[in-house]
Amino acid sequence: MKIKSYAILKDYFPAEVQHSSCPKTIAELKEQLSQQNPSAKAILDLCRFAVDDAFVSLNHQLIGNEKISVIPPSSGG
Amino acid sequence: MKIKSYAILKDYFPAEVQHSSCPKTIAELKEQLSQQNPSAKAILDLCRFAVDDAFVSLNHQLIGNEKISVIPPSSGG
Amino acid sequence: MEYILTEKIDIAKLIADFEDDSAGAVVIFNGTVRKRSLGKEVSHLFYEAAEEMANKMMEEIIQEAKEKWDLSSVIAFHSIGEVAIGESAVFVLTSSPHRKEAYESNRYIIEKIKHELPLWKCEHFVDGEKKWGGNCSCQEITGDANVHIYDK
Amino acid sequence: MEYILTEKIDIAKLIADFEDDSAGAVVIFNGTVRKRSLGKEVSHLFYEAAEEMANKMMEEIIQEAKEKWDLSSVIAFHSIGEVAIGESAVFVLTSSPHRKEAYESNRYIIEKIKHELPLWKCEHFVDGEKKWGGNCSCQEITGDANVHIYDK
Repeated sequence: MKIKSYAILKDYFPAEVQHSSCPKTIAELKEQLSQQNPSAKAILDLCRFAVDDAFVSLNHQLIGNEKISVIPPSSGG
Repeated sequence: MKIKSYAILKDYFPAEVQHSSCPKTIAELKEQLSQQNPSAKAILDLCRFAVDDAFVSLNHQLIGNEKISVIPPSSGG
Repeated sequence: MEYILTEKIDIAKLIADFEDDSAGAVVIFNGTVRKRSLGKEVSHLFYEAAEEMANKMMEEIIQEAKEKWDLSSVIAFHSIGEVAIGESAVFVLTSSPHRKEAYESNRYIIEKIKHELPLWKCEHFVDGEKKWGGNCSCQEITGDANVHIYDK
Repeated sequence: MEYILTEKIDIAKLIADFEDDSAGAVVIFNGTVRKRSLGKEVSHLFYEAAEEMANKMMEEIIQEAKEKWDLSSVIAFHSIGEVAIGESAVFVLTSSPHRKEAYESNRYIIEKIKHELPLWKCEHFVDGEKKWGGNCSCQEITGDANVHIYDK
Protein backbone atom coordinates (compact mmCIF):
# COMPACT_ATOMS: atom_id res chain seq x y z
CA MET A 1 0.00 0.00 0.00
CA LYS A 2 1.14 3.52 -0.84
CA ILE A 3 1.24 6.15 1.88
CA LYS A 4 1.21 9.86 1.06
CA SER A 5 2.18 12.40 3.70
CA TYR A 6 1.53 16.11 3.47
CA ALA A 7 2.80 19.37 4.90
CA ILE A 8 4.24 19.09 8.42
CA LEU A 9 3.96 15.29 8.27
CA LYS A 10 6.78 15.29 5.74
CA ASP A 11 9.07 16.30 8.61
CA TYR A 12 8.36 12.81 10.01
CA PHE A 13 7.69 10.57 7.01
CA PRO A 14 8.60 10.49 3.31
CA ALA A 15 6.19 12.35 1.04
CA GLU A 16 5.29 9.08 -0.63
CA VAL A 17 6.31 5.60 0.42
CA GLN A 18 5.41 1.96 -0.08
CA HIS A 19 4.25 0.60 3.30
CA SER A 20 5.45 -2.99 3.67
CA SER A 21 3.53 -4.12 6.78
CA CYS A 22 -0.05 -5.18 6.21
CA PRO A 23 -2.32 -3.31 8.61
CA LYS A 24 -5.94 -4.57 8.60
CA THR A 25 -7.46 -1.21 9.51
CA ILE A 26 -6.59 2.49 9.44
CA ALA A 27 -6.25 2.36 13.23
CA GLU A 28 -3.63 -0.35 12.89
CA LEU A 29 -1.79 1.63 10.21
CA LYS A 30 -1.79 4.68 12.46
CA GLU A 31 -0.33 2.60 15.28
CA GLN A 32 2.39 1.25 12.97
CA LEU A 33 3.30 4.77 11.85
CA SER A 34 3.50 5.92 15.47
CA GLN A 35 5.86 3.07 16.27
CA GLN A 36 7.93 3.81 13.19
CA ASN A 37 8.40 7.42 14.36
CA PRO A 38 7.26 7.96 17.96
CA SER A 39 7.80 11.73 17.76
CA ALA A 40 4.99 11.87 15.16
CA LYS A 41 2.39 10.42 17.54
CA ALA A 42 1.00 13.79 18.69
CA ILE A 43 0.50 15.03 15.14
CA LEU A 44 -0.85 11.65 13.93
CA ASP A 45 -3.52 11.90 16.63
CA LEU A 46 -4.76 15.09 14.93
CA CYS A 47 -4.72 13.65 11.40
CA ARG A 48 -7.55 12.45 9.20
CA PHE A 49 -7.00 9.54 6.83
CA ALA A 50 -8.19 9.09 3.26
CA VAL A 51 -8.28 5.96 1.14
CA ASP A 52 -8.07 6.58 -2.59
CA ASP A 53 -8.93 10.26 -2.01
CA ALA A 54 -11.99 9.66 0.20
CA PHE A 55 -11.93 10.33 3.93
CA VAL A 56 -12.44 7.22 6.05
CA SER A 57 -12.80 6.44 9.76
CA LEU A 58 -10.24 4.66 11.91
CA ASN A 59 -12.07 1.33 11.69
CA HIS A 60 -11.99 1.33 7.87
CA GLN A 61 -10.82 -2.11 6.61
CA LEU A 62 -7.77 -2.28 4.36
CA ILE A 63 -7.02 -4.78 1.57
CA GLY A 64 -3.43 -3.83 0.86
CA ASN A 65 -3.37 -2.11 -2.53
CA GLU A 66 -4.84 1.22 -1.47
CA LYS A 67 -3.43 4.71 -1.71
CA ILE A 68 -3.59 6.15 1.80
CA SER A 69 -3.36 9.90 2.41
CA VAL A 70 -2.48 11.09 5.87
CA ILE A 71 -4.09 14.50 6.24
CA PRO A 72 -2.80 16.81 8.98
CA PRO A 73 -5.09 19.52 10.39
CA SER A 74 -6.07 22.05 7.73
CA SER A 75 -4.36 25.40 7.67
CA GLY A 76 -5.76 27.03 4.56
CA GLY A 77 -6.78 30.66 4.20
CA MET B 1 -38.28 78.71 10.56
CA LYS B 2 -37.33 76.78 7.44
CA ILE B 3 -38.62 73.24 6.97
CA LYS B 4 -36.90 70.78 4.66
CA SER B 5 -38.69 67.63 3.56
CA TYR B 6 -37.02 64.65 1.93
CA ALA B 7 -37.89 61.68 -0.24
CA ILE B 8 -41.46 60.41 0.20
CA LEU B 9 -42.31 63.40 2.42
CA LYS B 10 -42.11 65.60 -0.65
CA ASP B 11 -45.32 63.90 -1.80
CA TYR B 12 -46.98 65.66 1.16
CA PHE B 13 -45.02 68.86 1.74
CA PRO B 14 -42.83 71.22 -0.31
CA ALA B 15 -39.14 70.29 -0.41
CA GLU B 16 -38.33 73.52 1.41
CA VAL B 17 -40.76 75.95 2.94
CA GLN B 18 -40.92 78.82 5.44
CA HIS B 19 -43.14 77.70 8.32
CA SER B 20 -45.19 80.65 9.55
CA SER B 21 -46.67 79.25 12.77
CA CYS B 22 -44.40 79.36 15.79
CA PRO B 23 -44.27 75.90 17.37
CA LYS B 24 -42.49 75.85 20.74
CA THR B 25 -41.24 72.28 20.40
CA ILE B 26 -40.61 69.67 17.70
CA ALA B 27 -43.67 67.78 18.98
CA GLU B 28 -45.79 70.88 18.38
CA LEU B 29 -44.31 71.34 14.90
CA LYS B 30 -45.08 67.71 14.09
CA GLU B 31 -48.66 68.22 15.24
CA GLN B 32 -49.00 71.35 13.05
CA LEU B 33 -47.67 69.45 10.03
CA SER B 34 -50.13 66.62 10.64
CA GLN B 35 -52.99 69.11 10.76
CA GLN B 36 -51.72 70.84 7.63
CA ASN B 37 -51.82 67.49 5.74
CA PRO B 38 -53.67 64.77 7.70
CA SER B 39 -52.73 62.08 5.14
CA ALA B 40 -49.07 62.58 6.15
CA LYS B 41 -49.70 61.67 9.78
CA ALA B 42 -48.70 57.99 9.44
CA ILE B 43 -45.40 58.80 7.78
CA LEU B 44 -44.68 61.71 10.15
CA ASP B 45 -45.01 59.26 13.04
CA LEU B 46 -42.05 57.33 11.59
CA CYS B 47 -39.89 60.41 10.96
CA ARG B 48 -36.91 61.73 12.87
CA PHE B 49 -36.33 65.48 13.16
CA ALA B 50 -33.11 67.43 12.91
CA VAL B 51 -32.41 71.02 13.87
CA ASP B 52 -29.57 72.64 11.95
CA ASP B 53 -28.40 69.19 10.79
CA ALA B 54 -28.37 67.56 14.24
CA PHE B 55 -30.99 65.01 15.26
CA VAL B 56 -33.19 66.16 18.16
CA SER B 57 -35.94 64.61 20.29
CA LEU B 58 -39.60 65.59 20.16
CA ASN B 59 -39.32 67.77 23.27
CA HIS B 60 -36.53 69.88 21.74
CA GLN B 61 -37.33 73.58 22.26
CA LEU B 62 -37.56 75.85 19.23
CA ILE B 63 -36.67 79.55 18.98
CA GLY B 64 -38.01 80.26 15.52
CA ASN B 65 -35.01 80.79 13.24
CA GLU B 66 -33.94 77.16 12.92
CA LYS B 67 -33.58 74.97 9.85
CA ILE B 68 -35.66 71.87 10.53
CA SER B 69 -35.14 68.67 8.55
CA VAL B 70 -37.89 66.10 8.58
CA ILE B 71 -36.19 62.76 8.05
CA PRO B 72 -38.33 59.83 6.89
CA PRO B 73 -37.18 56.27 7.66
CA SER B 74 -33.88 55.46 5.98
CA SER B 75 -33.88 53.37 2.83
CA GLY B 76 -30.25 53.36 1.78
CA GLY B 77 -28.33 50.43 0.43
CA MET C 1 -13.69 62.96 3.44
CA GLU C 2 -16.72 62.54 1.16
CA TYR C 3 -18.68 59.34 1.71
CA ILE C 4 -21.77 60.31 -0.26
CA LEU C 5 -20.88 60.31 -3.92
CA THR C 6 -22.63 61.56 -7.03
CA GLU C 7 -20.10 59.89 -9.32
CA LYS C 8 -20.19 56.15 -10.02
CA ILE C 9 -18.47 53.88 -7.47
CA ASP C 10 -15.70 52.06 -9.35
CA ILE C 11 -15.45 48.82 -7.35
CA ALA C 12 -12.76 47.20 -9.47
CA LYS C 13 -10.54 50.28 -9.17
CA LEU C 14 -11.13 50.60 -5.41
CA ILE C 15 -10.07 47.00 -4.95
CA ALA C 16 -7.13 47.17 -7.34
CA ASP C 17 -5.85 50.26 -5.51
CA PHE C 18 -6.38 48.81 -2.06
CA GLU C 19 -3.22 47.70 -0.30
CA ASP C 20 -2.92 46.49 3.24
CA ASP C 21 -0.05 44.19 4.12
CA SER C 22 -1.03 44.03 7.76
CA ALA C 23 -4.63 42.92 7.38
CA GLY C 24 -4.97 39.35 6.13
CA ALA C 25 -8.76 39.43 6.07
CA VAL C 26 -10.54 41.80 3.72
CA VAL C 27 -14.35 41.76 3.60
CA ILE C 28 -16.20 43.71 0.96
CA PHE C 29 -19.90 44.39 0.66
CA ASN C 30 -21.15 45.65 -2.66
CA GLY C 31 -24.82 46.61 -2.76
CA THR C 32 -25.94 46.70 -6.35
CA VAL C 33 -29.16 47.65 -8.10
CA ARG C 34 -31.31 44.63 -8.88
CA LYS C 35 -33.17 44.36 -12.15
CA ARG C 36 -36.36 43.22 -10.40
CA SER C 37 -38.01 44.50 -7.24
CA LEU C 38 -41.43 43.78 -5.76
CA GLY C 39 -42.11 41.54 -8.73
CA LYS C 40 -41.58 44.31 -11.25
CA GLU C 41 -38.85 45.22 -13.68
CA VAL C 42 -36.71 48.09 -12.45
CA SER C 43 -35.54 50.84 -14.80
CA HIS C 44 -33.07 52.49 -12.40
CA LEU C 45 -32.78 53.75 -8.85
CA PHE C 46 -32.54 57.28 -7.62
CA TYR C 47 -31.03 58.07 -4.24
CA GLU C 48 -31.56 61.28 -2.32
CA ALA C 49 -29.76 62.23 0.88
CA ALA C 50 -29.70 64.91 3.52
CA GLU C 51 -26.15 65.13 2.29
CA GLU C 52 -24.29 66.92 5.05
CA MET C 53 -26.02 64.91 7.75
CA ALA C 54 -25.47 61.64 5.90
CA ASN C 55 -21.80 62.39 5.38
CA LYS C 56 -21.29 63.24 9.03
CA MET C 57 -23.13 60.10 10.09
CA MET C 58 -20.99 57.92 7.82
CA GLU C 59 -17.91 59.38 9.50
CA GLU C 60 -19.41 58.54 12.90
CA ILE C 61 -20.37 54.99 11.89
CA ILE C 62 -16.84 54.35 10.65
CA GLN C 63 -15.36 55.73 13.88
CA GLU C 64 -17.69 53.54 15.95
CA ALA C 65 -16.67 50.46 13.96
CA LYS C 66 -13.00 51.29 14.47
CA GLU C 67 -13.57 51.53 18.21
CA LYS C 68 -15.56 48.30 18.42
CA TRP C 69 -13.28 46.14 16.25
CA ASP C 70 -9.58 45.80 15.51
CA LEU C 71 -9.56 47.13 11.95
CA SER C 72 -6.66 47.96 9.66
CA SER C 73 -8.83 49.95 7.28
CA VAL C 74 -12.39 50.92 6.49
CA ILE C 75 -13.70 52.29 3.23
CA ALA C 76 -17.38 53.17 2.81
CA PHE C 77 -19.30 54.98 0.11
CA HIS C 78 -22.93 55.47 -0.82
CA SER C 79 -24.06 56.73 -4.21
CA ILE C 80 -26.69 59.39 -4.65
CA GLY C 81 -28.54 60.44 -7.78
CA GLU C 82 -29.31 57.93 -10.50
CA VAL C 83 -27.80 54.45 -10.22
CA ALA C 84 -28.22 51.95 -13.08
CA ILE C 85 -29.06 48.24 -12.85
CA GLY C 86 -26.05 46.23 -11.72
CA GLU C 87 -24.17 49.32 -10.53
CA SER C 88 -23.00 49.82 -7.00
CA ALA C 89 -25.21 51.84 -4.66
CA VAL C 90 -23.23 51.14 -1.52
CA PHE C 91 -19.73 49.83 -0.94
CA VAL C 92 -18.11 48.86 2.36
CA LEU C 93 -14.62 47.41 2.77
CA THR C 94 -13.25 46.39 6.14
CA SER C 95 -9.89 44.79 6.74
CA SER C 96 -8.44 43.28 9.86
CA PRO C 97 -5.86 40.76 11.00
CA HIS C 98 -8.86 38.64 12.05
CA ARG C 99 -11.63 37.55 9.71
CA LYS C 100 -14.28 37.59 12.42
CA GLU C 101 -13.67 41.29 13.00
CA ALA C 102 -13.67 42.08 9.29
CA TYR C 103 -17.02 40.31 8.77
CA GLU C 104 -18.77 41.67 11.84
CA SER C 105 -17.68 45.25 11.38
CA ASN C 106 -18.64 45.15 7.71
CA ARG C 107 -22.14 43.96 8.46
CA TYR C 108 -22.48 46.45 11.32
CA ILE C 109 -21.65 49.34 9.00
CA ILE C 110 -24.10 48.15 6.35
CA GLU C 111 -26.92 47.73 8.87
CA LYS C 112 -26.27 51.22 10.24
CA ILE C 113 -26.26 52.66 6.72
CA LYS C 114 -29.48 50.89 5.78
CA HIS C 115 -31.37 51.74 8.95
CA GLU C 116 -30.02 55.11 10.10
CA LEU C 117 -28.38 57.11 7.34
CA PRO C 118 -30.63 59.99 6.19
CA LEU C 119 -30.65 58.70 2.65
CA TRP C 120 -33.51 57.36 0.56
CA LYS C 121 -34.00 55.12 -2.39
CA CYS C 122 -36.59 55.79 -5.07
CA GLU C 123 -37.23 52.84 -7.34
CA HIS C 124 -38.15 53.72 -10.91
CA PHE C 125 -39.87 50.88 -12.72
CA VAL C 126 -39.95 50.10 -16.42
CA ASP C 127 -43.74 50.56 -16.36
CA GLY C 128 -43.17 54.23 -15.47
CA GLU C 129 -44.14 53.98 -11.82
CA LYS C 130 -41.83 55.15 -9.08
CA LYS C 131 -41.74 54.29 -5.42
CA TRP C 132 -39.86 55.79 -2.52
CA GLY C 133 -38.42 53.30 -0.06
CA GLY C 134 -39.90 53.70 3.39
CA ASN C 135 -37.76 52.01 5.99
CA CYS C 136 -37.19 49.49 3.25
CA SER C 137 -39.58 47.77 0.89
CA CYS C 138 -39.71 44.69 3.08
CA GLN C 139 -42.91 45.81 4.75
CA GLU C 140 -44.78 45.34 1.50
CA ILE C 141 -43.99 41.65 1.77
CA THR C 142 -43.82 41.14 5.54
CA GLY C 143 -46.61 43.57 6.41
CA ASP C 144 -44.49 45.05 9.20
CA ALA C 145 -41.97 47.90 8.84
CA ASN C 146 -39.79 46.28 11.49
CA VAL C 147 -39.70 42.84 9.90
CA HIS C 148 -37.41 42.48 6.92
CA ILE C 149 -37.61 39.75 4.34
CA TYR C 150 -34.30 38.28 5.52
CA ASP C 151 -35.66 38.03 9.10
CA LYS C 152 -38.50 35.76 8.10
CA MET D 1 -14.12 23.47 -12.35
CA GLU D 2 -10.73 24.16 -10.75
CA TYR D 3 -10.89 25.81 -7.35
CA ILE D 4 -7.29 25.22 -6.33
CA LEU D 5 -5.10 27.48 -8.39
CA THR D 6 -1.38 27.68 -8.98
CA GLU D 7 -1.66 30.98 -10.82
CA LYS D 8 -2.20 34.26 -8.99
CA ILE D 9 -5.79 35.14 -8.05
CA ASP D 10 -6.59 38.41 -9.84
CA ILE D 11 -9.17 39.93 -7.50
CA ALA D 12 -9.68 43.15 -9.43
CA LYS D 13 -10.35 41.23 -12.64
CA LEU D 14 -12.69 38.75 -10.92
CA ILE D 15 -14.71 41.63 -9.57
CA ALA D 16 -14.66 43.66 -12.76
CA ASP D 17 -15.89 40.61 -14.70
CA PHE D 18 -18.56 39.70 -12.18
CA GLU D 19 -22.09 40.54 -13.26
CA ASP D 20 -25.27 39.66 -11.47
CA ASP D 21 -28.32 41.83 -12.00
CA SER D 22 -30.48 39.69 -9.77
CA ALA D 23 -28.37 39.70 -6.63
CA GLY D 24 -28.30 43.08 -4.92
CA ALA D 25 -25.94 41.93 -2.17
CA VAL D 26 -22.42 40.85 -3.04
CA VAL D 27 -20.06 39.84 -0.23
CA ILE D 28 -16.41 39.20 -0.92
CA PHE D 29 -13.77 37.74 1.34
CA ASN D 30 -10.18 38.19 0.32
CA GLY D 31 -7.63 36.44 2.48
CA THR D 32 -4.25 37.98 1.87
CA VAL D 33 -0.74 37.25 3.07
CA ARG D 34 0.25 39.42 6.02
CA LYS D 35 3.71 40.87 6.28
CA ARG D 36 4.00 39.88 9.94
CA SER D 37 3.01 36.69 11.70
CA LEU D 38 3.75 35.42 15.21
CA GLY D 39 5.72 38.60 15.80
CA LYS D 40 8.08 37.96 12.90
CA GLU D 41 8.53 39.37 9.45
CA VAL D 42 7.15 37.07 6.75
CA SER D 43 9.00 36.53 3.50
CA HIS D 44 6.22 34.68 1.67
CA LEU D 45 3.78 31.82 2.13
CA PHE D 46 3.78 28.45 0.49
CA TYR D 47 0.58 26.41 0.23
CA GLU D 48 0.42 22.69 -0.37
CA ALA D 49 -2.78 20.74 -1.02
CA ALA D 50 -4.02 17.22 -1.51
CA GLU D 51 -5.15 18.76 -4.74
CA GLU D 52 -7.81 16.39 -6.03
CA MET D 53 -9.38 15.98 -2.62
CA ALA D 54 -9.26 19.72 -1.96
CA ASN D 55 -10.85 20.48 -5.29
CA LYS D 56 -13.64 17.98 -4.71
CA MET D 57 -14.24 19.32 -1.23
CA MET D 58 -14.50 22.91 -2.51
CA GLU D 59 -17.15 21.74 -4.94
CA GLU D 60 -19.03 20.11 -2.05
CA ILE D 61 -18.72 23.15 0.22
CA ILE D 62 -20.12 25.38 -2.53
CA GLN D 63 -23.00 22.95 -3.14
CA GLU D 64 -23.79 22.86 0.57
CA ALA D 65 -23.80 26.65 0.74
CA LYS D 66 -26.15 26.81 -2.25
CA GLU D 67 -28.53 24.42 -0.51
CA LYS D 68 -28.45 26.25 2.81
CA TRP D 69 -28.82 29.79 1.46
CA ASP D 70 -30.58 31.56 -1.38
CA LEU D 71 -27.56 32.46 -3.51
CA SER D 72 -27.36 33.91 -6.99
CA SER D 73 -23.71 33.01 -7.39
CA VAL D 74 -20.71 31.63 -5.57
CA ILE D 75 -17.09 31.96 -6.60
CA ALA D 76 -14.32 30.42 -4.50
CA PHE D 77 -10.62 29.92 -5.10
CA HIS D 78 -7.60 28.97 -3.05
CA SER D 79 -4.04 29.51 -4.20
CA ILE D 80 -1.34 26.88 -3.87
CA GLY D 81 2.39 27.24 -4.26
CA GLU D 82 4.17 30.45 -3.38
CA VAL D 83 2.01 33.48 -2.48
CA ALA D 84 3.65 36.86 -1.89
CA ILE D 85 2.92 39.40 0.84
CA GLY D 86 -0.33 41.26 0.14
CA GLU D 87 -1.43 38.75 -2.49
CA SER D 88 -4.63 36.75 -2.27
CA ALA D 89 -4.43 33.25 -0.83
CA VAL D 90 -8.16 32.66 -0.71
CA PHE D 91 -11.10 34.40 -2.38
CA VAL D 92 -14.81 33.83 -1.78
CA LEU D 93 -17.62 35.77 -3.44
CA THR D 94 -21.26 35.14 -2.59
CA SER D 95 -24.19 37.05 -4.00
CA SER D 96 -27.82 36.94 -3.04
CA PRO D 97 -30.95 39.07 -3.15
CA HIS D 98 -30.54 39.27 0.65
CA ARG D 99 -27.45 40.59 2.40
CA LYS D 100 -27.87 38.30 5.40
CA GLU D 101 -27.58 35.25 3.14
CA ALA D 102 -24.60 36.67 1.29
CA TYR D 103 -22.71 37.36 4.54
CA GLU D 104 -23.56 34.09 6.28
CA SER D 105 -22.80 31.84 3.34
CA ASN D 106 -19.55 33.65 2.69
CA ARG D 107 -18.35 33.14 6.23
CA TYR D 108 -19.54 29.53 6.23
CA ILE D 109 -17.46 28.79 3.15
CA ILE D 110 -14.37 30.45 4.61
CA GLU D 111 -14.67 28.56 7.90
CA LYS D 112 -15.05 25.27 6.04
CA ILE D 113 -12.01 26.07 3.89
CA LYS D 114 -9.91 27.02 6.89
CA HIS D 115 -10.88 24.06 9.04
CA GLU D 116 -11.56 21.20 6.63
CA LEU D 117 -9.92 21.63 3.27
CA PRO D 118 -6.87 19.33 2.91
CA LEU D 119 -4.59 22.28 2.28
CA TRP D 120 -1.71 23.64 4.32
CA LYS D 121 0.12 26.86 4.78
CA CYS D 122 3.85 27.05 5.31
CA GLU D 123 5.07 30.41 6.53
CA HIS D 124 8.51 31.41 5.37
CA PHE D 125 10.07 34.11 7.48
CA VAL D 126 12.63 36.72 6.54
CA ASP D 127 15.02 35.21 9.12
CA GLY D 128 15.11 32.01 7.06
CA GLU D 129 12.88 29.92 9.32
CA LYS D 130 9.79 28.18 8.00
CA LYS D 131 6.78 26.90 9.81
CA TRP D 132 3.92 24.67 8.72
CA GLY D 133 0.50 25.72 9.95
CA GLY D 134 -1.08 23.09 12.16
CA ASN D 135 -4.79 23.67 12.51
CA CYS D 136 -3.81 27.30 12.45
CA SER D 137 -1.09 29.22 14.23
CA CYS D 138 -3.52 30.43 16.88
CA GLN D 139 -2.50 27.69 19.30
CA GLU D 140 0.92 29.28 19.67
CA ILE D 141 -0.83 32.27 21.19
CA THR D 142 -3.86 30.67 22.84
CA GLY D 143 -2.12 27.46 23.88
CA ASP D 144 -5.06 25.41 22.59
CA ALA D 145 -5.51 24.14 19.03
CA ASN D 146 -9.26 24.61 19.35
CA VAL D 147 -9.14 28.20 20.57
CA HIS D 148 -8.43 30.78 17.90
CA ILE D 149 -7.17 34.26 18.56
CA TYR D 150 -10.46 35.76 17.43
CA ASP D 151 -12.37 33.60 19.96
CA LYS D 152 -10.54 35.08 22.93
